[in-house]
Amino acid sequence: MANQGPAYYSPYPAATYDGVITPPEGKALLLEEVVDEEIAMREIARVMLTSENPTIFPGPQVLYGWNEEAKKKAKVIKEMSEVLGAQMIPMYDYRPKYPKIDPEVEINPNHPNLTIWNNNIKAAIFIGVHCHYANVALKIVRAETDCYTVAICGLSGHEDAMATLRDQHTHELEKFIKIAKEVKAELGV
Amino acid sequence: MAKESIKVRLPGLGGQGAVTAAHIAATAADTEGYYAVSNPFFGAEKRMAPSESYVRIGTVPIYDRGEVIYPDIVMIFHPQVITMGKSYTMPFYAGVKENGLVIINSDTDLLSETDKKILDNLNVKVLTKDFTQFAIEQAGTELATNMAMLGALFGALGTVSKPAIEEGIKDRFLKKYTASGGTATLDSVIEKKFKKKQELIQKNLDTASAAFDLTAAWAKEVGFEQILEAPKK
Amino acid sequence: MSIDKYKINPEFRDIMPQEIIDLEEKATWAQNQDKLRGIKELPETKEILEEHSLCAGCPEAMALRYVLSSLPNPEDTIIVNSTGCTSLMFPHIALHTVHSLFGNQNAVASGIKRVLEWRFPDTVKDVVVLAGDGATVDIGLDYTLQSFFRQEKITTLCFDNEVYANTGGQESGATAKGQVFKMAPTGKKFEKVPMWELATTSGCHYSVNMTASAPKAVAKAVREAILIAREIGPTFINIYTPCILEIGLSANEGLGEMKDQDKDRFKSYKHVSPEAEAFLAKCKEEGLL
Amino acid sequence: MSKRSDMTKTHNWSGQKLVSTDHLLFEAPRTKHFMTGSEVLKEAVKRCTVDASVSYPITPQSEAAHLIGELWAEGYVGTYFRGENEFGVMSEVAGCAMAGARTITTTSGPGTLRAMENFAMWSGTRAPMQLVLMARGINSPLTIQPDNLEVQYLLETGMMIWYAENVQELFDMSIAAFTVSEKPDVHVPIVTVVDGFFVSHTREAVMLPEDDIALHPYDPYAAPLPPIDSEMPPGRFLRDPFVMKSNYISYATHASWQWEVRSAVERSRPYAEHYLKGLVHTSGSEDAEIAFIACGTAANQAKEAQRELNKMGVKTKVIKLRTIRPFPEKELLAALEGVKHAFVPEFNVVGWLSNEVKHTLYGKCDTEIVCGPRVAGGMSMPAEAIIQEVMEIVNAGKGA
Repeated sequence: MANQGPAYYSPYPAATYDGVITPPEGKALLLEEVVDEEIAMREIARVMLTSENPTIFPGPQVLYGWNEEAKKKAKVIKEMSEVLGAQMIPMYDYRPKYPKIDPEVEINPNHPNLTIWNNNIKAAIFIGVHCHYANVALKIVRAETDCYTVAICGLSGHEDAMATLRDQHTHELEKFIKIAKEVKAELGV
Repeated sequence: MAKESIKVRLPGLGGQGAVTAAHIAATAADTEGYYAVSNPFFGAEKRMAPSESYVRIGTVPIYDRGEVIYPDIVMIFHPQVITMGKSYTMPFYAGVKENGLVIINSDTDLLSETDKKILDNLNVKVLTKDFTQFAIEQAGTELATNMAMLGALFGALGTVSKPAIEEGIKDRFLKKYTASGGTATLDSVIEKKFKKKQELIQKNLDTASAAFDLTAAWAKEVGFEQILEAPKK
Repeated sequence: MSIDKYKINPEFRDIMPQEIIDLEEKATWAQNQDKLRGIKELPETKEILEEHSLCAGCPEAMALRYVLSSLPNPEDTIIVNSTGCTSLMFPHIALHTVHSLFGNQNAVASGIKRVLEWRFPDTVKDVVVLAGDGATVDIGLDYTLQSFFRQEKITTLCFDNEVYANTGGQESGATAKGQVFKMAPTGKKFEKVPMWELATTSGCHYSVNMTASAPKAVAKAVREAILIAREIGPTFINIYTPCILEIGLSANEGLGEMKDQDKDRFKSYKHVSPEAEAFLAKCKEEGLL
Repeated sequence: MSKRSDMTKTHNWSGQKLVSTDHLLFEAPRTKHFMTGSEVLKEAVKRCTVDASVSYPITPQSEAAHLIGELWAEGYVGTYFRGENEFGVMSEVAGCAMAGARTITTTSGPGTLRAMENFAMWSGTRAPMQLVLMARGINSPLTIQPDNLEVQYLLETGMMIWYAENVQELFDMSIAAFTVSEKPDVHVPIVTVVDGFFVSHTREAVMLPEDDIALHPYDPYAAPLPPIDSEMPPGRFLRDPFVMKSNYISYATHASWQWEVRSAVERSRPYAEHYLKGLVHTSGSEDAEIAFIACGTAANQAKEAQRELNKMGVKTKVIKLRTIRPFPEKELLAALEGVKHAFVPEFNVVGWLSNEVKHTLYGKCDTEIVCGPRVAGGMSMPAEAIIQEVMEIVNAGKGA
């Protein structure tokens, strides 16, 4: 049996089962609570800065330079990883990979728990992953690991993450980095 | 006593234009300032197959939909509705309300003694007339039968005026109109018959208008009272 | 897809697995090179089919490699698949592909092609269907033929292994008469359905029956079929890819079986409509073939 | 290299001014028209910047499907054709939607069942198209008359299901339906149901905004998964992968994926609340002890009965359900506050709405649920029949 996650092992891995859905525009979600974006950003920074093996999982929307925003975001995410002291493991595509992934260097939405277990990741940010695959992955992670998951989403957010920010573009990511630096200074880490 | 709403059942045969008549009737009533709804029921899209339409007109919003089970007025478009049971309800006057009206397009009296007794007890007035012949006389084609029936309905009703009927007919024939496959084909047949659309509309208007006068006079004669409240404009 | 869209952002290059970097740098994308893509590059280049989960020695896997290596423009090619053995390979193809239901592949492909033509009026987007014989000849026959009738500009490839293999070896419409399979325990009672002939009479401008024994022949047919589908109308290729498992052959015997059938049930059949013929001649002049 | 112009993004191909859904639904001035449900659907599609539609004849939806074809001929719809049967059509529109098109199709009764396998696939592949279902019941024996039995079969396909009562609601709802089903966190197909003939062929007054405005186009790149157009990474992308036979991968992915589709439907609630102005609409006396829970024409008939019952001194309320998936449990419970008897009038033989209501409310409220009146096979439900059933309860309560 895997480590139990914050939601504990559950045959019902979906937050909507408990009536939690994506936050309204302008807001963020911390567990089941709708909060101001800044409050969520501070908490996300705190968890990332204080957990074991913090990791960023960039997805295809930012890994590849398919448009101008992706190119800009790549730079900001790189900086974010440095500020948070987080390693980066890519989710470069979504296929069920045969025969298996190398959990040291990649994460796959069909069995994201393998990467999290293998690297003992206790806090992770999903960014640039298409929402459907992020949600498939987040449910599995929620049910089967004790990793604190964060979704930084360019669209409507993800209630299956422990913390979610929505409508995050370059400007918002820069704001998060600024807050993360403040939190880092406060924590003295 | 005039009611706040009435329901009209129009059983006919595919190809006769009963559906068209119902839609024009509702449009005319709407133009007059009533709440109005029309809808058809049909089976296979075949000529001479049973095809029923319904019109509901009122001074209050109309929620009721579908088949009219309890009609105030029944308009029989074809003798076969009665003689061969080509309708969704048997007998053709099933559910008719007290003080109602039945108009039958036929050149012969089709009612049995029992029928007459039942309708008489309900104080339902019956007009049997060959509106197909009437249409041929007025418009030169039996395809205008539905216009004669339409005019007959409003003549007896008395509260929807000729200009409103005219509006309904124009709306039907001047705008691009959605109709079932068979109806669309018949439309083009009618159009060819009249050569010009304007001529078609005028003949239809004339037929409806003449039938209107005819039943208005008949209603007075037989003492058919105003059944529907005047519209609240 | 413009090849630029595959380019890995420099910030992430160091964390990407080598195979993904190879896909960007060493795959034979049409936009990367002047010469036509083809079989000959298979040994040296990064393939757009990485690994597969079929039986060792499966001729289907070979045939799919030939097909992928001969796509005129893989960056802008969509492949629609159906349920069956082939669908086990599809997650590993480095293109946009679809698995929807069993048998509806030509219907889904029709919708995709119509929309891509509408959305991208000045970009060629090739839509290719690749399905097995069960999907093409049995459960999906209606949708396959109807897409031919409608003259959908798609290429349909049938990997004909003459059996339902993924479900454990049942008789299909493409099974040869007399063959004993599950659900035909006393042998099949009717003839193999001549899908290539049906394709011809249903309006395909190019219809071929062949085996995958000669890689270059497969590549040529696929390329011709896709080019014709772009400009003229539907095209069809039936390719024998025997199920070595169900007919009791070992991993190294698939090629021999195909060669044997080159003279028998899969002896060469080729129909090219006059318009397609003229178009192919033009393509040759322009160096597209 | 070719220019990569994308029609759905760069062209306003019909020359209409592009507006928000809020503007189209709530702000643009409206004028009165008199038309059928089929005609009004054309008017809605005309104002929705639709990219693709595939049609197939079946009564009573054929007229609506013809009219969408006319819009294509007039240049308002990107691509349109007649498919070979409903299974084919539903696969063809799936292809359209996957390729990034705003897509609509229509069907009725038996066509729904023929196409059935596709619907679960649509939601599984997160395709946000709209199916307008003009309900007519299912064989055997063959019927074309209004009956909504087929809705029962759609309940667990993972699609949203909305139910419009009349011509006006069909117009407004089908516009809102595109918008909600395309929200990135929802992005599942939606079924807009109306009763055949009762709405499709019924001509009545309807208020419409001008037709020189239309919704902004669908953005396939603001979606929860890449469109199948080879324009968005990852380059290697299969929609939708076979996860079976992939050892440890299979069960967790499949389970999570299925939950995700249901979650997507749940996420539509606040959007539906906004664009439909509530998942239920209640009319009549707030303190009534008798209620009707209904959707579509059954709600109409209940309102007709309500008016007559009111004249007889019997107070009632009509709780009209506008969404069936997601099911408006919270709203229904609130509306049933103080209600002793709730009737569920229906146009089908199985009473699927009664079943939904009963199992949702089980143990959660004290209202007695009366599963009827119910008609089937195309029969109408006159107000008189409803009144009779209500009066039996009312009179029994009085001990008469």
